[in-house]
This record gives sequence, structure tokens and C-alpha cells, in this order.
Amino acid sequence: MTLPFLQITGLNKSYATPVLENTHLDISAGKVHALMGANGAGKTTLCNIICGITPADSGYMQRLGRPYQPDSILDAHHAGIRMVMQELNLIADLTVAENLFFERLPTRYGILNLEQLHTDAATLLHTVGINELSPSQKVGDLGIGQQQLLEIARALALPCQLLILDEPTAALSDPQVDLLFNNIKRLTAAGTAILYISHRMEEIKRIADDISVLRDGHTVFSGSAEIVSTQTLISHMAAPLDESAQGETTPAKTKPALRLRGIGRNERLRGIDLDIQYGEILGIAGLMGSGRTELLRAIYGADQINEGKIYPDVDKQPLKLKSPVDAVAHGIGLIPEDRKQQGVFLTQSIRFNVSFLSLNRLTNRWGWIDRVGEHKVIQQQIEALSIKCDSLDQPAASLSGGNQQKLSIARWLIRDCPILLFDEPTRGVDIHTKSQIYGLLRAQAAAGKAVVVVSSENSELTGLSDRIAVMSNGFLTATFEQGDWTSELITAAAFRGFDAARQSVHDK
Amino acid sequence: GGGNSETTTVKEKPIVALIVKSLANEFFVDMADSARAHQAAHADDYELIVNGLKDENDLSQQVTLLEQMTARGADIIVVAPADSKALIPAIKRARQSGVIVVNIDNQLDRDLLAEADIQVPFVGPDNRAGARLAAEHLATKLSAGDQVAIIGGIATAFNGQQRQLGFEDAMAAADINVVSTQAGNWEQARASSIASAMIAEHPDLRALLCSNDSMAIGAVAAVRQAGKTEQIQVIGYDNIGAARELLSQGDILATVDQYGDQLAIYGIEYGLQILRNGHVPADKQTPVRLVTADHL
Amino acid sequence: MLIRIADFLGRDFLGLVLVLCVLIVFFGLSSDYFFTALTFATMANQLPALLVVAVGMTFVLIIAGIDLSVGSVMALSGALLGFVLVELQWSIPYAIIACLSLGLLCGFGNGFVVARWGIPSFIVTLGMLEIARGGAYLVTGSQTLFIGSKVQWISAPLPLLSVSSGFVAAMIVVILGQIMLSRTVFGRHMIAVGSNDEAVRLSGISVRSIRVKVFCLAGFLAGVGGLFQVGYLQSADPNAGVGLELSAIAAVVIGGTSLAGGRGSVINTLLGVLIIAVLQTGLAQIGASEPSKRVITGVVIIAAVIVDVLRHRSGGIARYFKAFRRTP
Amino acid sequence: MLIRIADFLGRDFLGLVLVLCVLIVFFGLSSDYFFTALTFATMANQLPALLVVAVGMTFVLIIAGIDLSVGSVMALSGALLGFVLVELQWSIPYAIIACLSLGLLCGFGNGFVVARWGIPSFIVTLGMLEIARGGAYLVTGSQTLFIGSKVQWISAPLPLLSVSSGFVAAMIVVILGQIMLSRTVFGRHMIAVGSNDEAVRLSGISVRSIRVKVFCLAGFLAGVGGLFQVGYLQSADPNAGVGLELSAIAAVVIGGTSLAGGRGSVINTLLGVLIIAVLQTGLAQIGASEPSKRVITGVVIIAAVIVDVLRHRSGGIARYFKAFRRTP
Ligand SMILES: Nc1ncnc2c1ncn2[C@@H]1O[C@H](COP(=O)(O)OP(=O)(O)OP(=O)(O)O)[C@@H](O)[C@H]1O
Ligand SMILES: Nc1ncnc2c1ncn2[C@@H]1O[C@H](COP(=O)(O)OP(=O)(O)OP(=O)(O)O)[C@@H](O)[C@H]1O
Ligand SMILES: [Mg+2]
Ligand SMILES: [Mg+2]
Repeated sequence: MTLPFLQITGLNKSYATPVLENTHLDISAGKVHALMGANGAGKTTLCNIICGITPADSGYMQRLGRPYQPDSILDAHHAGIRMVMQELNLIADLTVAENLFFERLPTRYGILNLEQLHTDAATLLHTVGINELSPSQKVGDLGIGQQQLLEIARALALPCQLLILDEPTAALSDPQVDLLFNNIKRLTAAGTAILYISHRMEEIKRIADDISVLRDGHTVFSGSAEIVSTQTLISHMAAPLDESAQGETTPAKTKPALRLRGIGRNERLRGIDLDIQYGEILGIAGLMGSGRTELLRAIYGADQINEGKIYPDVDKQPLKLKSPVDAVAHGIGLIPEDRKQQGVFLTQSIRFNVSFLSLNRLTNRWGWIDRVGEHKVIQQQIEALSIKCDSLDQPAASLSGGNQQKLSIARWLIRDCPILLFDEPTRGVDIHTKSQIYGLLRAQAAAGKAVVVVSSENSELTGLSDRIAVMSNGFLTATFEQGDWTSELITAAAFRGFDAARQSVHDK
Repeated sequence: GGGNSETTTVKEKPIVALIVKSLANEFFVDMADSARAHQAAHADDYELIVNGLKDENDLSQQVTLLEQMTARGADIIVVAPADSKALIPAIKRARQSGVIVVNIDNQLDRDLLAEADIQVPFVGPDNRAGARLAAEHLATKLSAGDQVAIIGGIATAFNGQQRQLGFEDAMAAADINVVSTQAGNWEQARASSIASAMIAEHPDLRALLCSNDSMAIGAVAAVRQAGKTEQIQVIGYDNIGAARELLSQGDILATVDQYGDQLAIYGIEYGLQILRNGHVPADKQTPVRLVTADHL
Repeated sequence: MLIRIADFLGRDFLGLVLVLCVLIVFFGLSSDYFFTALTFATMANQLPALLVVAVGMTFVLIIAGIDLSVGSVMALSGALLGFVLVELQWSIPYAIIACLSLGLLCGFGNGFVVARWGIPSFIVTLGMLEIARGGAYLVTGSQTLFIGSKVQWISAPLPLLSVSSGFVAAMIVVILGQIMLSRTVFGRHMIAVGSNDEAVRLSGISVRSIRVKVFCLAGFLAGVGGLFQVGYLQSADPNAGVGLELSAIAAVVIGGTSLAGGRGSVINTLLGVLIIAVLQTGLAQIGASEPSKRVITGVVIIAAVIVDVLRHRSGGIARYFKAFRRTP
Repeated sequence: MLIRIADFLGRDFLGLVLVLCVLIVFFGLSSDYFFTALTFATMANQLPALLVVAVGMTFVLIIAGIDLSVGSVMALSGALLGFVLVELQWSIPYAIIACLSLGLLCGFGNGFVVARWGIPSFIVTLGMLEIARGGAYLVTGSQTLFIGSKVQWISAPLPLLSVSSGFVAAMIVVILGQIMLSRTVFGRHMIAVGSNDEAVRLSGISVRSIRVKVFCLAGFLAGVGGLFQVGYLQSADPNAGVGLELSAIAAVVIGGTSLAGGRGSVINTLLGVLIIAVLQTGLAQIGASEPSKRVITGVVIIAAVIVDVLRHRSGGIARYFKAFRRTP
């Protein structure tokens, strides 16, 4: 038997409570090793230890049979280990090319060689197959999906022996996922080991050679992907799925909540007509950059629309939404896709994050915040969404990525808004909590609220929605009622916007 | 260490607190140094604490210092006030707790002192007369109708105002035209840029009258830059070391010495005298002296 | 109970208390007169202006802003107080209202420009620093206006207590400030704006109005500072408060409030102000020379923050020294 | 070609040029002598100290730091220069080396404490402000040291040109600074640290060493400023540069450098410095009164930044006015 590339034995790490306990993992060259586990199981922590970003308390790592003890990320780089982190870590004020080659910017006589930098970057993006990015774009202007692609391209820029991908597809849609998988195949063929973390079951099935499951920091399963069933994996991660939540729903009686007519904004939204109704879940599908986020932000007043109107109901005056303040006053809420920049208050406590939107309901008659009432409300949400934490005063930054995502959902769920817009609500959330969240969303719809969900995972939308609208290149290209859709139809609609754009150019 | 207020009654030597405006200003540094020298020579007679303000114009810090020195158990406070009125309430409080106060350098407002019903002897120079001396000397080098400009201190400063008045008196008497008056806030660099602007705006300018020597140094730099060293004369005030060098080079025409080193000593001796016999002496006008290259 | 108090006080402040104690003991040993009631009463009565200004600054720093204009605004509102009392012979209550309103107005000006155009508060308040100072010169005609005993009650010792009503008022401001910060919705909103303003905006809460309110508050408290200052000096000095902004910021940051926003405590600001006051008083009492005063003040400012940072960072200084030895 | 120049200059700077032109035209109309060679030559020769200090400040702001100590450090290194020339009779080259090294050392002190303990640079440099000022008093014995013609060559007009070698040197610093910022790896690293230091750390690049280097540079340039200042005044004044930090920051921010880090341009800092210099000179030439000088300076500082922000925000001022009319 050949020596594994990286052998991890008896690793321990605790913060307030233990995070990793006696964890072990063998990663072999040329194979994709999937690492699974519920939110807060310790996956990211394990990767950080492998890369020398976090020190382990105790334990032992061997790289090709030799002891491996990284003190910094540089040590990991020297050992041929690179990582795409769960959270984006790009430099917003630099360009795509500069971010790609940040550690080794080319110079001539001490002066930056920008021409070479841009050629190198273009070559790299071409090899990797990412055509969405141009080398001279400023990273701050990119959407979150594009930033994720850039992160991946960065990791692919240099040869390495172990590539760790921590939820690389959380913000990607299908074509980009295929692209990533092609690259992964290319790398494994060349002998690179891949440690792949994802909460998406079907990806794991497609790509994994070996699978390990972490549960509360213990390695509870390790084995070959071929012999293990999905059910087994899920039961290893946590208690078995509560199937009742997955069941079909009968659409409640619906009535119009918002009617969008001819919404347009800077070529990114073009003439969108859409009805949002109380009592149903409307899914919005589309490829990366198709304008779904833009649409939700426009409805929410976060960006100003150039054309079109939003009516609250037939025969009513259009809404004037100059800012989110107006939207909230009309009972609209938005859960943004970029939790780090727009969602959570990273430096503040869990308490602060969860109760933030409902403070006015939690004050006593002196205007003081009622701490006991606040505590109760928060505790409820923590259970409903299984947020894994040690105490309510822990800063949000110390939570795992998936649990941070749950914080920004929890905040809006207790706020009690009649119209809720969710942008990629389950980004980075484990499958158990996902089904819990689906249940909560359905409950909201059943209680007569209007729920809009944007997601890059079509399977999620088909399982959850009462209706699905598809966006493509800023157009709304199709709307399907429940039962009318198939995966193929949705995909076809997701590409149709490019033809439509060409068409409109031809017409002129 | 760690005494308590009981010890104040049993000490032998009186404590003299000297509170000046700024110990970052050469004039007051000289004053403090000579006071320390005096104390060293009379070590058996009294103890000395010297304090200054971080910022020359910080009245509230000076009031605080007065109170702290009272708390510190000072018997005599010799103060060069940063303002002639605002300090009077604090001085009255100090007097009421039995501290002897002597006013040096900048005279407290007499009407207010009378109103507050306290007696504070004053030892100090007449800034207006001093400024007039220098300006009169300047006038001998100019002719009637010539243009000159004044660079003053911080507008609120009493001694600055007096010096400015002295300059104006002499210029008016000699029929010389003051074409511009601006505040240089006692600072070299600021005075220099103001002087440059004045020189550009008034090509026929013949002299710059500066309310202290620091500003005169800045003005000299501006004159040199403009290449008008022959045409434009500069006068200053305070007689600091650097100014004497420029005086001997002929870059500065005159400055004024008001014996800062003597002021504090007079003040301390006044205070000790009152402490000994309870008799409050009359105010004392200290001399001012014109300094020119000939006097060096 | 103790936990509730600690909780109320916001965060751990032992590092600051330690620094304060070291200073007090040091000066107590160096000077025979430091440990007297009079010394402490004097200190208490000189504090109010800096203290209320620092409380306002705490809020501004919490929303990740900065206010450089406080010293000038204090001088300007004090100048107006003096002007209406001396020149226009207004009665005390109206004069006080004018003084505080002017502070509020300057604060509103800052807040409006910051919020309306998204200009960094550093530059807006730097502009206001110049404008308000010019205004103070204008109002007073560049003279110190002597007011006299009309305003003496502000700084006169209260019967029974040996401290002034200004001091008592300032302590009330501190307590109300801390309650507002840690117990009210507005307090939470301030902290939120300082830690992630985009998230606040996307929560449908008006970031602008929070910013404007906080700057108004800081301006108002600078006006209160002006009132105290005038009461203390019994005159209105247009040069008052030059450099006050830096002392106030130093006090607030020593108190552990983050310049990056999102974190702060009013009670700790009080400790920061006390550290600065004790340092100044002590150095004056031992008659330190000007250069050494400057150097010692600088060293203490840095040291106080280092001690505080270390105490918070890794559960105590001991642990830190381990880390220090490891990294070269 | 034009695009390459615009690219080199970093970002669009028409808003600033506009403000500058408005000022020049205004003063040109108000004073008969503003448009003279003399006015511009004297302005050019007074600039160098502020200019080099502002260049250093630009770098510090780009890495999201701040340096309040530049004025004091300038005074301290100038004081040392005077001291070794006058008291120790060193020769000029050694004296200059001493002066610049001391600036560098102070900068290193700032950078070391900031990087080592992660203390906010605001507070560290505020401490250094006091320490260096105290040092300047110590070195000079709180006296202005007269040096004389030994150092005159720094500010004497060069043959053929009517500007001084100090000015030429300062312009070279500006050009080298801009090249370093926009054309070298270190420049990119600075921007990156200001924009997202965590990302830089995760790239395996030492954030600490970048920070230390930038503060060293700022200290060194403050030393150069001290040299220019002493050369200009032919004497070393321990009170030099009080408040210089605020002028420098104002110039840099007017030049569009972000206080939040990650964005800035040295050339635009030059424009910012010019705006401030023209304003000062112009106001002095028209003989404005002290209060109006203050108020106008404050208004121009704020207005310059507003104009610049508007030009960048939505493609021109015209568009802004439309927006303004729409929103009440
Ligand atoms: N700095 C920290 N301080 C305290 N606790 C921490 C810290 N960092 C991580 N943790 C805790 O460690 C646990 C594991 O976190 P980790 O990020 O490794 O989870 P994960 O498996 O990657 O989850 P996810 O799927 O949500 O990304 C979590 O409970 C988290 O709260
Ligand atoms: N500030 C901006 N400047 C330039 N381009 C932008 C900006 N914001 C968004 N875009 C671009 O507009 C297009 C629509 O983006 P949007 O975020 O709405 O797409 P999306 O469907 O939500 O996809 P995803 O979130 O996966 O990127 C994208 O190409 C995006 O890069
Ligand atoms: Mg994770
Ligand atoms: Mg999106």
C-alpha cells in the first residue's frame, strides 16, 4: 500500500469547548477526499490546522511519512499545500490579475511589469476556463459568485500536492460547478490530492473517491465513496432526517403581495414583470450573475431602479422605495447573500446579532431592553435553527460559517415581516439544518407570508417552491407553476437571456 | 512620602510656586532658570516648584495649576497670568485660603481686582513702552510715508496687544504707514508665510514689526527668500539667543529685552517679604531695554 | 449581583484600574501632598468639561467616526454664553439654552455633512474645528470675556459635598450615557453602525439618522463642556479647548473604546479621563520639567493601552509573555 | 499616451484641479500681486516641509493607519540637526545623517509598537507626539538654536531656476513616492494591507513588516521635513510643526486618499498641499482677519472634499445637482 500524502492522527483543539477530539484523517495523492459534517463539526478548523493558520493543541501530522508541523501558512505553501477558504479573502482595492498573482507579482528592474501580469492572468483564467473575469477588473466590483471563482483560480495558479477546497461551490451555479470539477479531475490525474468540503450531497456523489465524516470533532466515518450510501452518511453526520418536513405542501390560498412591472436597472435588470404572492414560496433560479441578487435588492430599495414600478396590489399606487427603510416600512425584509459584508456583525455577540431587528418589541416601559425576554426569544431561535455555540455572548466571528448564516436568517424570522426575500439562504448550511430551514420557510408561507428564495441549487428550488421564476442575463425568461418544471426546462430558460439580448441588438 | 495635611502646619521652609505661561517658550525658560538659581543661592529660605502650561493659552489649565499649588501647600504663588481677567476668581480663592499671590509679567485687571477686594502686587514691564522703543529706533531708519507691516501674536494675548499698540504709537508719531496687521500666533513658520504674503502684496514694504523674536526669525527667512534684505528691516521683541545672532548679522534691526530672568526673582522676593512682615509692597515697573547690534 | 454590575459596566476594566492605581501610588509616594482631600477635590472640579466631551467622543468613536471639532465647539458655545450674558444681559436660563443649542447645531452640521455626502468625519470635523474657532473669535472679538460670579454656581462646591455641581452633573451624564449605550435600542444601533454599517442599512434602519444623532449628541455635550468651562473660569475664553480633541480621544481610547468602531464603554472612558487627570495633577505637584512632563505623558498613554490590550487579548499578561518569547 | 499618464497618476483628479483653479482665480482677482513670480516662488519654497511630510502621511493612510507624531518628529530631528551643528560642530553631511536617522528611528518606534502589539496607530503616534516634543525641548534646552548660513543652501534658489533645492528635492520625493505606490510590489502590498490585512496575512506575506516599513518611511520623511524647515529658517525651533499633522492629513484627504485605507495617490496629495498653500498665502495676501481666515479655511477643506467626492461618485457634478433637487 502506498503512503498517504497526509496522515493526521489524534488531533485535538479546543476553544471554550473542544472542537476537535482525537480526529484522524488520511489523504491520498491523486484522490478526492470529501470531508463532511454538520455545521460546527470542525471541518474548517481542521483545514486551518493543516494550513498552519490555527495551531493545534495536540496531535500529529505526517506528510509523506515525515512529521509535518506548520507554524504559518507559508510552511504549508512550502509543503505544497494550498487552500480555498470558506470565507472570501480577496483584496477589494486590487484588480483580478493582482489578486491572482499577489504573492509573486512580476517585476522588471524593480518596477511592476503590468503587461506580463495581465498576460499571465489571462492565460491562467483561460486554462482554468473562467471566462467571466477580466484581468483588469477591480475585485471590489465583482459579485460574490465571481469572487468565489477568483478564489478558486488563485488556488489553481500554482502547482500543489494537496488542494483544500472549503465549500468552494456554496455560491456557484451548475456550469461553474462543472468547470471546477473538470479542473479537479485534471489535477487528480496529475497526482494532486484534494480535500473537498461541501454540504451538497450530489456533488460528493459525483466527485469523491474517499469520504470522511466529522461529528463534533470526532472522525465517525472514513471509507471509500463507492461502498457507502447517502443514508448512511447522513446518519453518521447527525440524527436521521426528519422526513415529515420534506413532505409535499398544498399551496395555501394566495393573494398578491407585490406586482413588479417593467423593472429595469443599468442593463442588469431588463423589463421584469413578476407577481409575488402571499402564502406561497417563489423560487428564483438562474446562473451566476444573472441578476437575481440585483432583483431582490431593487425590490428592497437597496439599489434604485431606473425603469418600472412596483405595485403593492392591483389598482393601488406604486410603492416609492428610496431605501431599505421604506421597504421595511412596507413589510419587506431581505436576507442578503454576502453574510460577511452585509449580514452578520462579526465582532458582536450572538445575542446582539439575533435580536437586532426586534429590539423595539423587547423593550420595557422605560425604553430599556428587557434582557430576560431577549434571552428567551434568542434561545428559541437557537434551537429552531440548531445554531451551535458555547454561549450567547460569543462573538459571531467565532462561529462556523454555516452557523453565521443561520444568525442572519434567525434575525429576520423573529422580525415577523409579511414579505421575506431570501438570497441564497442555505449557503454553507448542512443538510439537516437545510431541511429545518425549508420547514420554517414553508411554515412562513403557510402562515400567509410571501417568501421569495433565490438559490443556485436547482434541486433546492424544485423541492421547496410553489412557483419558480428563472432569470437570465437580466431578463426574466420563464415562470413555472408547480409540476410544470423539469430540470432541463429550467436550465434552458437560464440560458435564454443571452439570445434575447442578441435579439434586441439585432432589432435595433 | 505619604504625608497628610497635618504636616503643612509643622514645616519650616515656605514653599514658593512659580506658575508661568509656557515652559516651552525661551522667555519663560530663562525666567524659570534664574528662579531656580535664586532658590539654590537661598536654599535655606524657601522651596520652589515651577510649572508651565502645555499650551500658552490654556486658561483653565492655569486655573487648575493655581488650585493644585494651593492643594500642594504652597505659601506663595508667583504667577505670570495667561489672561488678565479670567484668573482673578481663582486668585481670589487662593488668597482666601491664605496663600500669598504675586503677579508678574502680565498685569491683572486693576478694576476687577478692586471689585474682588484683593490685593495682589505686580512686578513687570510695560510692553507697550518696550515696543515703542524698538519701533522708534526703526523709525529713524525710515522716512515718513514708508510702508510697514505688523505681525502680531495671538489676538487674545494681552502682552501681544500692548506690543502692537506700542508699534502703532511709534509709527503714527513718525507718519509711517502701517499697511497690514496680521496675527502670526507667536509661531515661526506661520509668521514666515504671512511675511511672504505681505512682501508680495506690498512691493514697497520697508519693515516688518514682529511681536516676538520667534516670529522675527520667520520674517527674516521670508525677506531672504524674496531677496529683499536690503529693502526690508525686521524688528522683534524678547531678546532671545537666536535673535541676537541675527542682530549681529544685521538681519534683525532691533529687539527688546525686558529682563525676564529678573522678573521672577523680584516676584519671589516680594512674596517672601509679604510673608515675613505682612506688608504688601507697591507695584513695581521693571525696565525695558532696546537691543540693537551696537549693544551686543 | 456582581456579575450584573460587571455586565452593566460593559467590559472588563481591571487593566485600567491597575494603571490608575499605579499612578496614584507613585504620586502619593513622590509628593507629601498628593493624598489630601483638597487635591482630589481640585481634580474633581477640573474634570467636568473634559469628561462630558469624552463621553460624546465615546459615542462618536463607537459609530467608527471621529470628532476633532469638540474643543473649538466648546470654545464657541462658551463664547456665546459669555456674549449673551455680558453684552446682551440675557438671564442665565436663556443663556444656557443658547449655549447648548449652539453646540447641538455645530454637531448637527458635522453629522449632516458626514451623513449626507458620506465624507469622512475626520475631515468634516477638522473643517468644523477651524470654523468654530473662527466663530469663537468673532463672537468674543478675540478677547476673553469676563463674566464673574453669575456663573460661579456651576463650579462652586456643593453644600455637604466638597465637589461642584458641575462634577455631579458630569457624573450623571456618564451614568446616563452608559445606560443609553448598553441598555437602549439606540445604543445597540450605534454599536451596529460601528461594526457593520452596510448590514444596518440592509436591515432597513437609517444609518444616516443614527450618525446625525450621534454627532448632534457630541456637539451638545461639547456645549455642556463649554458651560462647565465658563463656569470654572468665570469667563469665556475663545482660545479654550485647543487640543482638547486629542486629550478626549486619548482618554476614550485608553478606556478601551475601539477607534475602528463597534466597541466601547462610557464607564471606561471615565477611567481614561481619571488617568489623564491624575497624571497631569501628579506631574504638576512634583513640579516635573516641561520636557519630562511631555515624555512621561506620552509613555503613559501608550503603556496604558498596551496593558489594557494585553489583559484582554489572551486572558492575562502572563500568557502574553509566553507568546513573546516564542516569536523572535 | 494620455491614458497612460492618467493611469500613472492613479485616479482622476479633475475635481481637485477645479478647486485649485477656483482658489487661484479668486485670489488673483482679489489681489493685484497674487499673479506674480514672487508669490509663486515663495509658495514653492515654503512647501517642501509640509509636502514631504504629507507624502509620508499618504502611505500611512493607505495602510489604514494614521501618524499624529509627524510634527513633533520633524521638530525633534530638526532640533538634533541644530544641536549637532551648533553645539558639537559636526560637519553638514554627518549632521544630516543624524537628523534623518532620528526621524527614521521615531518612525520605527511607532511602527514597532503598532505592529508588535496591534495597538491602534492613532494612540501610539499620539504618545510619540508627546515624547518627541519633549525630546525636542530637551535637545534644544527649550531654546531656538540659531544655525546661520551653514544650512542656507537648502532653501536658497538654485541657479537658473527660481526655486530652491529643497523644492526640487520635495518634488523628486513626490515622483518617487508615486512610482513606488503605483508601480512597485511594495506599493501593491501597502494597498493590500490597507484594504484587507487578513487576506495579506493569509497570502503568507508579513503584514507587520509592511506596517513597520511604512511608519519608518513616514518618520524618515518627517526627518527630511525637519531638514527643510531648519534650512528655510536657518534655525532649529523646538516648537516647530505644532499642528502639522492635521494640516498634512487634511492635504492628503483632500487629495482623495481614503482614511479607511486601500486607496490613495501621492500626486493628488501634492494637489491637496497646493490647495492648502494657495489658501494660506492668498488669505494672508488679501489681509483677511484671523477669524475669517479660520472660517474660510474650514469651509474650503470641507468643500474641496465634497467636490472631489461628488465628481467621483456619479460621474460629474451636473448629475449631482439633479439628484439634489430630487431628494428633499
Ligand atoms: N475563534 C474561535 N473561538 C471559539 N470557538 C470557535 C472559534 N473558531 C471556531 N470555533 C468553534 O469551533 C467549532 C467548529 O467550527 P468550524 O468552523 O471548524 O466548523 P465547520 O465544520 O467548518 O462548520 P461549517 O460547515 O458551518 O463551516 C464551531 O462550534 C465554532 O463555534
Ligand atoms: N457594483 C457592481 N459593479 C459592476 N458589476 C456589478 C456590480 N454589482 C453586480 N454586478 C454584476 O451584475 C451582474 C448581476 O449580478 P447579481 O449579483 O445580481 O447576480 P446573481 O444572479 O445574484 O449572481 P451571483 O450572486 O451568483 O453572482 C453580475 O455580472 C455582477 O458581477
Ligand atoms: Mg466551515
Ligand atoms: Mg446573487
